[in-house]
Amino acid sequence: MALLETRMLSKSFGGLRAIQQLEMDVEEGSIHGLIGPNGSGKSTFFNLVTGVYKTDPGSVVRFAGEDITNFEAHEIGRRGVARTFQLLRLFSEMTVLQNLLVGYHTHTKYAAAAPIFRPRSVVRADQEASESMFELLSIIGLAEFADMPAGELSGGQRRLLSLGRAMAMRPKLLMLDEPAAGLSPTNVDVLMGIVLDLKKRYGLTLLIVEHILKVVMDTCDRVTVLDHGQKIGEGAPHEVKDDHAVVEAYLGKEMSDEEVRAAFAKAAR
Amino acid sequence: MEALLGFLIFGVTIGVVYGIVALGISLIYTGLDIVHFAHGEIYMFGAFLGLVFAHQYNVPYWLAILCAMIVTGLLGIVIERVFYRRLTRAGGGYTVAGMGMIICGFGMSVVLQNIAFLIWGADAEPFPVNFGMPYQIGEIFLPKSYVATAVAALVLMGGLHVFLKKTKIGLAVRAVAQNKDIAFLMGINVPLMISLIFGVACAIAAAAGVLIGPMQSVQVEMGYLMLMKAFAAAVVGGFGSLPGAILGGLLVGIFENLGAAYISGSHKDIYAFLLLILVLMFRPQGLFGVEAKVKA
Amino acid sequence: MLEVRDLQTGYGRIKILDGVNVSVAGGSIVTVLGGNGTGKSTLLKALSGLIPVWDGEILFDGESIANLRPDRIVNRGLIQVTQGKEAYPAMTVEENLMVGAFTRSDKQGIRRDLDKVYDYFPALQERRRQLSGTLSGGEVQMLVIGRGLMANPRMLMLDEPSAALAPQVVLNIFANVYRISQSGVTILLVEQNVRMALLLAGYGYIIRDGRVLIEGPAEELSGDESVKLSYLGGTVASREQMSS
Amino acid sequence: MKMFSRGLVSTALIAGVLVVHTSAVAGTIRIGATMRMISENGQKYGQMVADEFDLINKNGGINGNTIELSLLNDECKSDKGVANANKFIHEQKVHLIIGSTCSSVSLPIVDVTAQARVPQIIPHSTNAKITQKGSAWVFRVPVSGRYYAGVNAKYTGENIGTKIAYICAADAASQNDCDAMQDQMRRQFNAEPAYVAQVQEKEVDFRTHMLKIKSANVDGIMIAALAETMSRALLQSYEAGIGKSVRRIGSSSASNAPVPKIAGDAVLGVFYTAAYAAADKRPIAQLFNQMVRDKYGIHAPDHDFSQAYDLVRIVEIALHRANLNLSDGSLAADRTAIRDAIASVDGYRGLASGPISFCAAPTPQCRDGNKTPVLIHYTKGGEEFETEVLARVPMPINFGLE
Repeated sequence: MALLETRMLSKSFGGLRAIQQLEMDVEEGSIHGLIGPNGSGKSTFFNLVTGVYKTDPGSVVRFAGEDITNFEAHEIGRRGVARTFQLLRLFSEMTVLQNLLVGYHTHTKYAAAAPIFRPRSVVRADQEASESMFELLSIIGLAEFADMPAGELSGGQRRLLSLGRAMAMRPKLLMLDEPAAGLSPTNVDVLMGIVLDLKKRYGLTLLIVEHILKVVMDTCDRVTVLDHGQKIGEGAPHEVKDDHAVVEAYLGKEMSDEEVRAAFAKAAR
Repeated sequence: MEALLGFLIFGVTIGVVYGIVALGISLIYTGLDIVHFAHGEIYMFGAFLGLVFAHQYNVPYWLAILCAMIVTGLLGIVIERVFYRRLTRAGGGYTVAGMGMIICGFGMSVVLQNIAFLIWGADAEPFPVNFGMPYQIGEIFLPKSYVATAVAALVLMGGLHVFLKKTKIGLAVRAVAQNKDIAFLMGINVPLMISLIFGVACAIAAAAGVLIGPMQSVQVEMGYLMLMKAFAAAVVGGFGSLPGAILGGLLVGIFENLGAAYISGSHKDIYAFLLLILVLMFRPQGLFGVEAKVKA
Repeated sequence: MLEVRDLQTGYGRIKILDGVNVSVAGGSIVTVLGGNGTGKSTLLKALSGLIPVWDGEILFDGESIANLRPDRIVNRGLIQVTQGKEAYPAMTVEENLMVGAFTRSDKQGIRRDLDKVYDYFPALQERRRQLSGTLSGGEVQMLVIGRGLMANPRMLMLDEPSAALAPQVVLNIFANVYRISQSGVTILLVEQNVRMALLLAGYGYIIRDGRVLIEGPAEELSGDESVKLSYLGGTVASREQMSS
Repeated sequence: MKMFSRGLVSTALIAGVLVVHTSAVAGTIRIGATMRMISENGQKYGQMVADEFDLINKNGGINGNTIELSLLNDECKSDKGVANANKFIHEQKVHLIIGSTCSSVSLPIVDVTAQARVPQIIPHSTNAKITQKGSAWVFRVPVSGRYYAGVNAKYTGENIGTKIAYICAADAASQNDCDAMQDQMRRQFNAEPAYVAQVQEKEVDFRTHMLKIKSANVDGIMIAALAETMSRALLQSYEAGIGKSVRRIGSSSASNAPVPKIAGDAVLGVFYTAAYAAADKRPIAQLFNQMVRDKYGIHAPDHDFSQAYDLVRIVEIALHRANLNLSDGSLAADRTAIRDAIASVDGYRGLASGPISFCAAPTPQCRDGNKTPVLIHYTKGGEEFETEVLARVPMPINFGLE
């Protein structure tokens, strides 16, 4: 069953059609990759699904069978869609734990005034929160930094924290926006290991936008390729890799070093 | 029907003036990344300077506009160099420094108003210009001063357009307005261009002041209302868009005159803001504005 | 031609570059490689005068250009080509190119260089009247390189020209960079696309955490296992490498 | 020349009413004045009030006592005016308060002075309510608005017509003038307004209204607004093509000098009621005009000046009459004595067009001293404007009080 479905999803900015009639299904429990050149509409897709942008008329976004088209972002979040950002947007003055709790409290339901009066139910809820957050911290390997301000973490740790914060919302669907950008291959492996661990433990569905193809090819069950806001290919990673249209628009022909050098020399003539 | 035409004429004549002040505000916004709250006072200074040239030195009206533009433009450059530059260096936008910029603009507005008060006093000064008898088309009277205002405003807009689109300096100004770092990397003297932008914006505000003088007389407090209308115009047209500023000015002028004519004339000034709200509801970026967050 | 000695700089109080040494000989292509956030772009900003140099020396043609105002550095013929997304989207293609020629007054020379840019990148000529905001990513990258050429540079510094472009386009752009260098312009290329950069350049530096980690002739670097292991990134031209 | 003319005026005015009173111990009579002194005119007439009190001191003071005047600017803002009054009463312990110029400021001060039991004499505020509050401590030198509207409406209805358009600015004085005029037109001629435009206090663009008024074919336009706003409206009425045959009626501020100065020729034929006309042919008026022109550079003093001048003279008379102790313990008694002395001024003849009389009862009949508006119209615009008196109209004491 598809957890996330889009039908006729479109979005234009002025004259620029960022997404055109995109039909896409993300199967529950799968890892779905979304790739394509810059400007192909990947970030717009994220923003449409999470309610940051409003869709053009006629578009439908369904989550777990419910039509959530143009819902407010927080309502979509409450239904179980979380995302990370390319630019991490952490609260750098807050501690690591507080960063997670921000994500967690957007998920809890008690009234805004309640923390002031602190009835027993709230105290209990808070304890539960801390406990489950520590569990999360230990999975992402940041337990020992719980009380450190997020701003003092290293680049890789911050990326893990941003992942943890999204997880704190207890999502059903986790959307990762270029999780591996700027990480060394070793760190990418660590990160993806944690992601897979989280998926298994919490029964997540994952949607990953990534430029580093290795990540996509190694981890994804299914890949959608966008170009100019349109789907130009979809299928299992190895199918996409050999798809003619995808190669033309995105991956490029294989060339040896000599062929590349020859192309340079030819240009100079 | 004649009445409608009359209202439209009034709307256009005041609208072009809103438009040229809005043009300056937009220009400063794009060039310096600040919303200049003292622009109403610059406009007021321009009006007084025009009056001084026209009546104290007996300079012909057209020349008085030009003189007021030059002096006010220079005044603007001094203000920018001495005050604003120090703040823009600290960064603008939604930062603390950006807040500082806004406060500084308000402060400048108070300072300029007090200086004007000391020089010229609080009384309104008449700015009589003898344009001769109004044109009469059927039952409609069209005072020559209105035509003159519209023509002058068109000349200014045209001049600015040619300057920005057809000259090398204009190209550099646009480059600075769009991205200062890159303009620097292209060898453009960015600080000089910023001064120029500010000076030009002040000069056209001065022209607006001198143009409106004969219609409304000249007074120390005249800047406030104009600033509000010009802001409305700039936002309606799309903040930062130059053609938008002109169109926004015209729309505000026409809309408020028609509103006063056919809805209720009692609180004319709210129509500008009504229009503003309407436009923002349906087109948050303004009519000519570019949507801020275009990232595909 | 360009000598960078013990360069230290950063933003605010945060130090990004901590003693970088780079040397570029006239007529050569030199590449500076590194992942995101290693200080590559900071190096270019310091060279162009956009951020102050805290310590160290930058010599261009033997004269110090450290902390000169950016437009003065441009006047000496050292031009930075920014990333593709930094064209002027609200200007036409040709206006963008003319901004590049701002410092020049030789009308004929400007005309000649304009033709030269159109010869390098015919796509730009077709779109000369279009707003550059409507161009594709590759075309915008061509535009900013063309804009740099319009300043009649003696040395061009390119900031990740391959970023986020399809391999086919990257090949086209790199080929043109090669062609530009053959016409006598010295090139400093900052890249994440290690393979393509090392194929193009004669000499390379790899920086990490604000320092030069490894340097050497490009051939040597591309054979270096540690380079292969640690510093991949950006789009990839060869799928062999992708899956390696 | 200056001193001569001024001295002459003073003598002319005081002669005949001077009552010599044997003074007690020489002391200081403290007077606080709060007025609108923001415009050039306002500053100058504030200066005139100060100068006149100075002159009284130089000529020997009041029964050997010196007047100490504290002059504050309230900018026509009620909060500042009230603050000034409180400062006078509680800090400076004044015996008498003069002020304010604006009705909106005078009104709240009436409550302050009534409560503190300090006499208040008003140089220029026309709002009828000021004396209707029933305070025993307030006196009004100027003509009350209730008379003005009656005279204006009578003249308009009988000589011009009853189809009148109104432009009413949002400041309190103009609103008041506008309402009163409409009311009087209804009462006297059963005439409803042909068009009413409410505009902002500092409106600059009246052209839409003028165009609508033009198509309404009215007999006259009443423009009730402060001087600068009124001038702009007058100018724009001609720009919109409303001919001279449609008469323009001014509100009380039409007498202010900026009107003819800004409006220029557009002021021709504008008529209004005031307490004083510079065109007054009486010798007193001529001398006063001369004095103000020489000393303060005012081409023709409006009734702001004349009323302030009359006020000083009335205060002078009253202080001479009052039996003042002027010791620390006698403050309340002295204040009451001054109040009673002012109330006893009867038949004062000064610059005002008719006699000014007060009496003891705390009623408008007793406390609106001047009951004679003068109807004036402009015969020349510009800085060197000229006016002509159309009529002097003594009004019945109860007019406008039903």
